[in-house]
Amino acid sequence: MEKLYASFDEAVSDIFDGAVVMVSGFGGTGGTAQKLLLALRNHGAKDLTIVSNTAGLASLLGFGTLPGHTAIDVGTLIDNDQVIKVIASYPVSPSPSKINSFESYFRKGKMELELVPQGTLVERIRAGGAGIPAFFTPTGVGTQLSEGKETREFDGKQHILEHALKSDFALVKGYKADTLGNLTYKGTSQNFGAVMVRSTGISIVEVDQVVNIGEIDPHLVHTPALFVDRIVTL
Amino acid sequence: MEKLYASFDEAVSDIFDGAVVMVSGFGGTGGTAQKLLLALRNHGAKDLTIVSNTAGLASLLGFGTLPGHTAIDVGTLIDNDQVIKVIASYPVSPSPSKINSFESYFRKGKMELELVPQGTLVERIRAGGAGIPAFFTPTGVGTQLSEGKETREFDGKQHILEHALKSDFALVKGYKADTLGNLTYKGTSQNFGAVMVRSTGISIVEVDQVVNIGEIDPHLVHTPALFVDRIVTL
Amino acid sequence: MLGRLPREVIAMRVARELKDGDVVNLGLGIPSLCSQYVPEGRTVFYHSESGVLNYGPMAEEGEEDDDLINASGQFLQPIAGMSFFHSADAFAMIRGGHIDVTVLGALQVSERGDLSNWMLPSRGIGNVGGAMDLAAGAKRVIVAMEHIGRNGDPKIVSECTFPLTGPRCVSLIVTDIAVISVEKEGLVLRETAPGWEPRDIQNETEPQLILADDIKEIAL
Amino acid sequence: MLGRLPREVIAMRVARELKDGDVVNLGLGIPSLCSQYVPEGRTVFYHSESGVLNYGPMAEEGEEDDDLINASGQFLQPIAGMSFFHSADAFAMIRGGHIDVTVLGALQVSERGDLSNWMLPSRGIGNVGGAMDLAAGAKRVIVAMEHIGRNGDPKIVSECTFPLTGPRCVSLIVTDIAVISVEKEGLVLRETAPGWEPRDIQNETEPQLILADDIKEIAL
Repeated sequence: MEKLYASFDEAVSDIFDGAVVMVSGFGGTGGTAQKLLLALRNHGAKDLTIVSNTAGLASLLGFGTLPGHTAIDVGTLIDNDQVIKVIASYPVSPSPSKINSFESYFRKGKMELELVPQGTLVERIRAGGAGIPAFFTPTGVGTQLSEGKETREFDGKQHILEHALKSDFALVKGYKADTLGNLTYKGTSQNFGAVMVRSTGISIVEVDQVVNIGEIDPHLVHTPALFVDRIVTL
Repeated sequence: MEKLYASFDEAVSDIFDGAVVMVSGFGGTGGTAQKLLLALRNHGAKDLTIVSNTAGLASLLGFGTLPGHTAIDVGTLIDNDQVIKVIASYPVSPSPSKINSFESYFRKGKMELELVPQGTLVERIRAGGAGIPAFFTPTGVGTQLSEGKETREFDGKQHILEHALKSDFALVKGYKADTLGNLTYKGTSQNFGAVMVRSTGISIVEVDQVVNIGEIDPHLVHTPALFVDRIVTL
Repeated sequence: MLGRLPREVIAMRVARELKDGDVVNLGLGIPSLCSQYVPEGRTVFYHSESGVLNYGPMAEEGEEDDDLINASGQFLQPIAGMSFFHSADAFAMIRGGHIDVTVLGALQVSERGDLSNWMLPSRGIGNVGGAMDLAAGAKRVIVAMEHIGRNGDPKIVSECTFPLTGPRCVSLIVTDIAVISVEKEGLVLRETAPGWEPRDIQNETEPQLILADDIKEIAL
Repeated sequence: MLGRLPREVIAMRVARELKDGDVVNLGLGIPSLCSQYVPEGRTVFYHSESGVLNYGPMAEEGEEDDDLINASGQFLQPIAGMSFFHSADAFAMIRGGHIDVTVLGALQVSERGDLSNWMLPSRGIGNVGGAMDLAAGAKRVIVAMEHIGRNGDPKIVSECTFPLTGPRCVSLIVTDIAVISVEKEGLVLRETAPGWEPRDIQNETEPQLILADDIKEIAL
């Protein structure tokens, strides 16, 4: 029942080799669980499959990163040779002249990529947490990302069948949590994290602040406590 | 651009005969747009298809209604002979000895019913607003409510295909709105309304209070302004 | 005539099944009583389809708020640590496997754990509500009910004759005379009400019961 | 040599397409400039995939907040009337048809309105981001781009040779020399940059352009 963990290291200590790990964040430092990612790098679990919007933009390019700050993101795990596959919508640097670690590994044939349109990616994660094994979507129809996928017409428009996405762990950045696990996020940092906590075996949430039960307005809870397994803060 | 309407009557004046109308609320008075329902009764549009969790429990049985209060709900429209079809999860009185107007009409063959499990009902509404034309769900498999539906196995478990649900209008009860249409709800009164505003042609929202832009914390907005077409308050 | 356990005692026995930290959804009737009997030292979070997690007891007279109800339309007390959400999220929790235990009433439960609880065929129309979602989505479905119907018919049957809520979903049946678990090999009689012999319980049960090696008297 | 309109002017022309009350999603590059040129008296709500509706201009230096970014990772200013939401809701808005207009950059647009804007085949890998969702879900897709590529190749082509973002999704193309609408019968040249004759524009366009009856000079 106790969800509050004493350290980031302890909170990630059972992430096993070969695990599927969802990583929150849009790509910048906001909404990215940087201390949990650092702990996972130190922990060293290998052969991870990462589900994440990007495959390392902040650590390389400063995407969404405050001037003068260094960022920890999925790139940190890739640099440390812990990742074998990435499921993402925005895996590489927008500039072909400044490539990220993911792309280097990919070019060497040492990394698998499942490229997914951003809205399909998050809807697949949402489906994984909502007991919906598959759904039809118009996104990607007629493109190379729909190759081999089942197609069906609804209302005169083609759609493709997409499948739910789940994970063993999710590393998520929140803003404030109470000790039961009720969670709020700040600004645009709900993004993928608020969905990933729902579709994972164990959700591990890094927050700026842990407060007493009752200190979060029940109308303001973005993630109800049942989706949160572990909470850790500095 | 102006979303604020001067009267309940004006806000529902273009609801046409034969329209599909979603009605918010779990079944009690909380979350039910009672003044809009009354205006629609007075307006008199006929042959309506109603999408709603119940088909009139508060007005008959006092379900979720404060002691000593009378309730306006879908039953009010049915009593006035405006409804030809109901899509609901909880259409009749739990007590066979005290039947609601819906059931009387139904028994006379004057009313069509599409009975849908509650979670499937709201997921179909959510899908309608999210551009998902159809999805697979485990709910209802092996029951009479899945008869004739496409079945498919995922992860060794049977699922059925369910289709999105949309409407011409939604009558929704909120708590507070700003003049842009940002909306909050109180307590358990988000229920169906917060989903219906997303999947309807025109959403009409009855609120307790209209506030200035900026008075609702952007983290607390339950329904972003783009889902709200009309706002009306006493 | 052998004594039957009152509804409160059925609820007490079911409450023992709830573990610390469980997220629990309670149906109408006997199930709704369970929350009063959770053993001390265990914290249970109640979920309602109306869009609330971790709600308090029923509201006192004069304190009712129609914006704070459960799925039966009853008024709840607010408590610290609650959260509110819309119905799509409420049912994503159920369908997505985030509810540890649901306790439901039943009209019939079959030998295989099939559940019928939403419609009396004689009425020809019924309320499905959230029952099918709970039957399909909750990690564990416990049925709490009287062992036989008012007319004396067994409610634990070889094959449900009433419309199904869900096939093979029930894992435990707690009645006013017995505790029976649904296993691959069939229904296993685990506990009996004081004074009741297994054969007495079999007499009120349509399918053949398998007797557990260590049948006990129902304890609270 | 004929003069080409600067990026800012392309953005100004696109901005004229935005109506009062429109919900608008702006892509990277020229599209992102449009917000500065919305005609007075019109209120436009900006949506970003990062999870915000109705955001303010770019943040000033020293005022950046990494919890308030757009889909390009740029820092935004807060404004009254904003709202925040998670990515599943952000894309439900897009896919569900709640975005009135999206303005996107393009590598190629075909005669039928097919759009290619996410991958250069020469690189062999690309970022799809939210582009396919916007192409499939927004009510109206406007492309804002230079008329020809840096190497002089036409970007308005008979058939896209680069990987598609979406088929038949573009309705208007605004470039540095022309405004072209995509119609059932083909591409219709509506407006030209000052000094440009239709034949000059045709020279830089692969498919045959249909000339509108009332071709005008691009006005702002």
